Amino acid sequence: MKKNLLFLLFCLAFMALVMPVSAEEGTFDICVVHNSADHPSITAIVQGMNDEAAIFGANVTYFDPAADPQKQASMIEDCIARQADVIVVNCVDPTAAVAPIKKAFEAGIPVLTQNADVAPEGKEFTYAFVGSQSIDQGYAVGKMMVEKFGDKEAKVVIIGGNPGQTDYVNRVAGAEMAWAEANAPYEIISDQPAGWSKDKALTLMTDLLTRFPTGIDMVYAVDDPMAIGVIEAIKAAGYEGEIAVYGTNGNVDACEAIKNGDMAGTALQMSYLVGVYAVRAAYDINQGRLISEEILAPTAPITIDNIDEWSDMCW
Amino acid sequence: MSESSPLLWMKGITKVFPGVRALYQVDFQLEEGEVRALVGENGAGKSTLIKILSGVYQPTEGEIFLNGKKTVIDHPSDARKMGIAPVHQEVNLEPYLSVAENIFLDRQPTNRFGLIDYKKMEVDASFWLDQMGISINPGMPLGMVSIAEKQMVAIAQAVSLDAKIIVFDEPTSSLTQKEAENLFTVIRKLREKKIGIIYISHRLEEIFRICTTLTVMRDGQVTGNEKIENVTTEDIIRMMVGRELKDMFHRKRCYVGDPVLEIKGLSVKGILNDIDLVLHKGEILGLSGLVGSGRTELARAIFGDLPYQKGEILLNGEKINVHHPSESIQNGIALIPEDRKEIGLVLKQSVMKNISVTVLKKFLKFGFVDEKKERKFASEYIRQLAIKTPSPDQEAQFLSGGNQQRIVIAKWLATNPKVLIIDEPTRGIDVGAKSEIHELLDQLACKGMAILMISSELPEILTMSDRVAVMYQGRICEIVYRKDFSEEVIVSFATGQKIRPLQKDVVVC
Amino acid sequence: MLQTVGKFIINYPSIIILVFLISLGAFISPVFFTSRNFVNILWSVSVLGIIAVGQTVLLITGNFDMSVAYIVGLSGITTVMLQINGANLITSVAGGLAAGVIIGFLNGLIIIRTNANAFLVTLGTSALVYSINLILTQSKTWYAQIDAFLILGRGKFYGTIHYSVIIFLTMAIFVQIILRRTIFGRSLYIIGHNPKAAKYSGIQVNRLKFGVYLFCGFCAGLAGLVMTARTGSTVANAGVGLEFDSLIVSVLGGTSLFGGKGGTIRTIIGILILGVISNLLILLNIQYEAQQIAKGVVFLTVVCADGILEKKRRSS
Amino acid sequence: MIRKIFHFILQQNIIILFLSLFIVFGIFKGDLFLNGINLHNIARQISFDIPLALALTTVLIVGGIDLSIGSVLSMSAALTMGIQPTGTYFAVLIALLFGILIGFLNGILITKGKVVPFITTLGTMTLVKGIMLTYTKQLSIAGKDESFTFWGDGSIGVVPTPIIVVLIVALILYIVLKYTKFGRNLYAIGGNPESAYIAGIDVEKNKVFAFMISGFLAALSGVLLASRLNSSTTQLGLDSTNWAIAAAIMGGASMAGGRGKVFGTVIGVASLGILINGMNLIGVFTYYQIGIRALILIIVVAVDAVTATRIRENLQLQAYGKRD
Repeated sequence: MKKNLLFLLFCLAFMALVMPVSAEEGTFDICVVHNSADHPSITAIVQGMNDEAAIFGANVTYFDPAADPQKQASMIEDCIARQADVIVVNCVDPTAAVAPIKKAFEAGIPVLTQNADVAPEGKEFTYAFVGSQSIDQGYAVGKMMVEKFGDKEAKVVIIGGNPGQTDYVNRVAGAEMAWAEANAPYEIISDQPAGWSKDKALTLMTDLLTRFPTGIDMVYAVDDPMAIGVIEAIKAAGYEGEIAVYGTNGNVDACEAIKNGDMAGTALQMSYLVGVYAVRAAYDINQGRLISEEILAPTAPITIDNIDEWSDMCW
Repeated sequence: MSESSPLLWMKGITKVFPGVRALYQVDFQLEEGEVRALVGENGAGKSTLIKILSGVYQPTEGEIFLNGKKTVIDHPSDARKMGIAPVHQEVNLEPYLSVAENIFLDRQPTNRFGLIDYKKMEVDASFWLDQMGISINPGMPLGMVSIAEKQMVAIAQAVSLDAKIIVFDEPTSSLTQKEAENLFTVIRKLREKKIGIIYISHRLEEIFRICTTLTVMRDGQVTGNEKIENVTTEDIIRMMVGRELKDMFHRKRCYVGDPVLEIKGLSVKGILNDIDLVLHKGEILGLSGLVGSGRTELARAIFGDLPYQKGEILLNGEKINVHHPSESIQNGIALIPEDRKEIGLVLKQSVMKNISVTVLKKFLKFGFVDEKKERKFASEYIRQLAIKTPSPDQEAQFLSGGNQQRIVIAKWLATNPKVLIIDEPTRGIDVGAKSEIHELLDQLACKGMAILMISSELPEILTMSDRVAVMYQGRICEIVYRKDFSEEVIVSFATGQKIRPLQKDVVVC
Repeated sequence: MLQTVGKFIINYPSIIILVFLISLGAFISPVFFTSRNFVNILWSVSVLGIIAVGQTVLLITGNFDMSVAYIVGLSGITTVMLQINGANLITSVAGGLAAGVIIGFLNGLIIIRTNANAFLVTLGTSALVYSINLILTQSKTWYAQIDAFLILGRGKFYGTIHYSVIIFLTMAIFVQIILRRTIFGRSLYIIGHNPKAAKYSGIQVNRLKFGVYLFCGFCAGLAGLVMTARTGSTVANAGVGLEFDSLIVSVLGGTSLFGGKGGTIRTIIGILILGVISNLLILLNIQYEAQQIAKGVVFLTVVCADGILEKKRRSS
Repeated sequence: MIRKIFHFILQQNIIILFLSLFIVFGIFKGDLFLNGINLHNIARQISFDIPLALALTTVLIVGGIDLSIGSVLSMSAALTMGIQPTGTYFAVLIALLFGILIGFLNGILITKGKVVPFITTLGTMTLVKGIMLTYTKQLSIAGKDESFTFWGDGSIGVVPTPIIVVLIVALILYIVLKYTKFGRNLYAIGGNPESAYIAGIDVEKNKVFAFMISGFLAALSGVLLASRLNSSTTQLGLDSTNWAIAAAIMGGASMAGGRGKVFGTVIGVASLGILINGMNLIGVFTYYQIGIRALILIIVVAVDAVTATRIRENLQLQAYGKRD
């Protein structure tokens, strides 16, 4: 009996301890529902949003559904319940996000999509998309490849993220688009996912080098950490300099690798800017201004030739 | 037809397991209203026969007739439907279900929607429990009742089946005298209802009290079918073991020396109350009392398995502090627990590893266990205690109860203890092995070991002990000396009918 | 002779599967049966292997640890952050290992003190460690600063085998000897079979159990260092998925989830099965989806075979 | 009677947690927490986790565990959306049958293949995930029938439809487990398989049924989720298994088998749901949320274990005191 009462007290005390984390008063509330908070690009976005929010005096609250579309839907509903002024959604799944976004629309709360857009049928319920199009990033990488290899025949290996994820699918599609425009006869000889993990990319590439002891001309790892993993595998297997490795993001170590010639190129995604633009757009909406339907942060192709111009933008 | 045919006739039953022939051409008959004792040493095939009857095993050869009709029993549920109700030796019940549900498992009364009617079930359960002479709340989870009550619940389950044949497998092994008496009354009532009863027990005195006929088995065969009036204990034992045995082991009286273990004012909250006890060199001190009187807990406290709040333990006059069995082992105290299979042994490990576990330090060579030495050591004990095993590497679970008990004894003798506490030394062990273990205990005492023997079997207590300490509700209420030994005295103290003021223990003789 | 072979098959079905997979690989793919490929296979599983050594020992005592995955992240993060703050090689490595041991300590403490279910407690600490990882890294990638540290993951012993592989194999063999030949090891098996009997035989059950949790935390910490050194950097969820993988390889090797049975040499076999399958499926260019199905099927086959053979083993 | 209820509440740590969560969030964020929209949201959110936790409760009762429910969930969602063009409710039927089929497979492997449930379902988890990825070609599938969203996304009055569906299912499961022989047999099997066998219960058959129920419930969760999102994705059911286990155990089930309560589990899921919702309302940063949830899990598990030991010891004492 006593024990249980103690437990009750303990629970209450524990809860009360957690409380002080509540948000401060500000001019308007932005409710952000991430895709999955444990990726570096999200960190960069958050930084951009926080910096910009300080200027506008906005309260930003972040939710992390850990790549679960159902949780994302719930969290959007939580945002509605919080009566946020603007909801920013980084869609885990473009189709699954339609229904909850529609609800926010119906509740009269404006929604911005960020980084990953909602499916076309959900577009009418959103004010704007803020981000860099992953298809553009893939396109930029594809262009870099074409610049380097021209219309020679070349064999390409794709190192993907999680099977089925939008960024992964779109980036590859973008690259293929660029090849098709240039009539470049490149062939994808392997397309396997490595779960956004550097270590898994390393293992996967090691096995692929065993399978194709010769003949790999290019590797497109759909984000930079995996590209770095691929480079480690190439170095370990002694193929240094023989294979052109491309990534996407513009992480610091990728830029470093481009500078010293280990990596062929990356598409710089200016996540920080995405964060900044999102807060500005939210402010504009809150002020009742009209905004553009697509607010894109620029994607910059980085190679050894222009790395010096961009290196301070790497994140 | 039914006039002449027996209630049950198991005809020419043979059962072969891979590598072993457990039963060979067994004929077994049971009439209505008969209480047939089924006796035999462990491994004689009694359990296999019962398992065939209750549908757990299928016979390799042979037929079963119920009321003269040939029957195949494929599954325990078949047996139940045919009115065969076994009460198993190891109480097999559901800890989280209520007492009532345990009694009516899989045949709960239902209402007109086909849903279980809990109220009716509990009323029905109370009825059967009353018949057994015990009063427990039928809605209580079974895990909350005592072992003896569990046994009674298991019996109530069988009786309530409205069965034609009830099999009791060692029903009294965890019952107190009083509870056993209740059971016997029930059995007599069942007899009057023309129910056939098979009664398996190692306690021959019970058999003479309640059975009408007797079947003896040895090595998978029937060696005798007798009316109970026509046999004596000696006859039964002869049929069981196939050789003459001294009827009961009689202990030689040995020299009893100085106190080895002294316990002063030992108390465990709610369980033990101010225990004083002295154990001497070369003495076997019997510890008697009902189940739950605190006997086992006293042993556990001495062995360091149960923390005590007050009191002290002195070994050879020096105070020792035991907080963990490892410390008592170092001090030369050994405990052979009641529950061989759960606590005494590691069933899935080899005989050798079971014997050597307490003394592995002896075989260390550069920090590693020298298996050669270990094997030699274990083989020596296997020989000394005559443990019947094909090799030291045989897993302990495949040995018979008596041999398992010898392994546990070997394991503790290996530590060279000064004090040996042994809890129910011969529970579930057959007559032959029993007297061998008694002889062993006697020899150990004569070599100067101090032995504290806990037992529920009064004959064992009376034949083996030099003195008997009787416990009642967590206290030692009396020390009985050999000259005063009698069942009546001990029972009257153990049941609390006679309580003397606590007196300090005095040195014997 | 035939009988010995039969007995061997019954006792070690996993070896048969491994031999089968290797012959299949040699038959199908020309590049499979090369020393370089085998070195690569070993290298890729060494991190998992080091974790599995700790996990196997825990399984032998009838416990397990679901927090190993995030400990891998935590130890890497601790080491890298120490390096960033100017610690030298030894201090930073010690810090990483200590982080693993501390979580092991926490697991052991809670489980022994409260007698709570190990699966749930370690599931809880797992999420707790993940949250710590996230707070420490702020979801960013952190890079190792000391080049000598990277040798742990990438360096090769005289250009032949990676150090990480040597660490894994040495640990597995060394732990196997301890398990089989020391009082400590023998006691662990007894605890796994029957903790009550172990206590009554004078074994300090809680102390040993605690020790094994510390060891498992240590192994996971070491694995985290190797993984960080292999990739040169670390993130919050670096080891995710390894908790189930380490259970899978232990079980594939023939270690029982119920305690009392198994060994770390067997775990090497289990690890190799997993490594060979992954390698083979990539060499054969099997689609990722089909890889999942194939892994599931092989795993179920092995465990079913083991379950059915267990009966045979008992009767013989 | 009132004393009895009070005593019962104090016995249940999970209810205490539930109540204290309610009180604290009510006090600190009453305006946001206790308003109709939010309670409606919580009800909807938890309704997809309840079937999963009930699935685990059922298999925990027979002494098993089912790790494959997450994969089954995503596959059944994929089937619901993928076959929808052929017929909306035909697709639902196929999806539910698929869940039952995987449950059957689990049951057969466990009873005939003699593999422990943890390992078997670990294997089928991988297997079903592979099947799901192959079937969906790793893509999301959008729903074609707008009316179908009623089941997961609609409301009846102010109450979300899925919670009504799920509570009806829970009620049926409660009646099955409490008032039918089949249900009691499941408890008997988990508590002591041998005694169940001797009592004439077909242990293997009942175990297979329990796993089929588990598969069905997981599939149901998948169907409702597909209806809610009007699409299926490969990301569904990622780490739901772990928290479903936690909720079931918090609700009174035991890893050792033989115990488990339907409404205990429902309250377990609700507590976790309220916790997450409340932390989101307060604006606890996601990194800390994970840690807080972990701490609560550890504390609940530990306190539960300690009280269980206490209760056992007390019972022993009672048994002594009672003797005459």
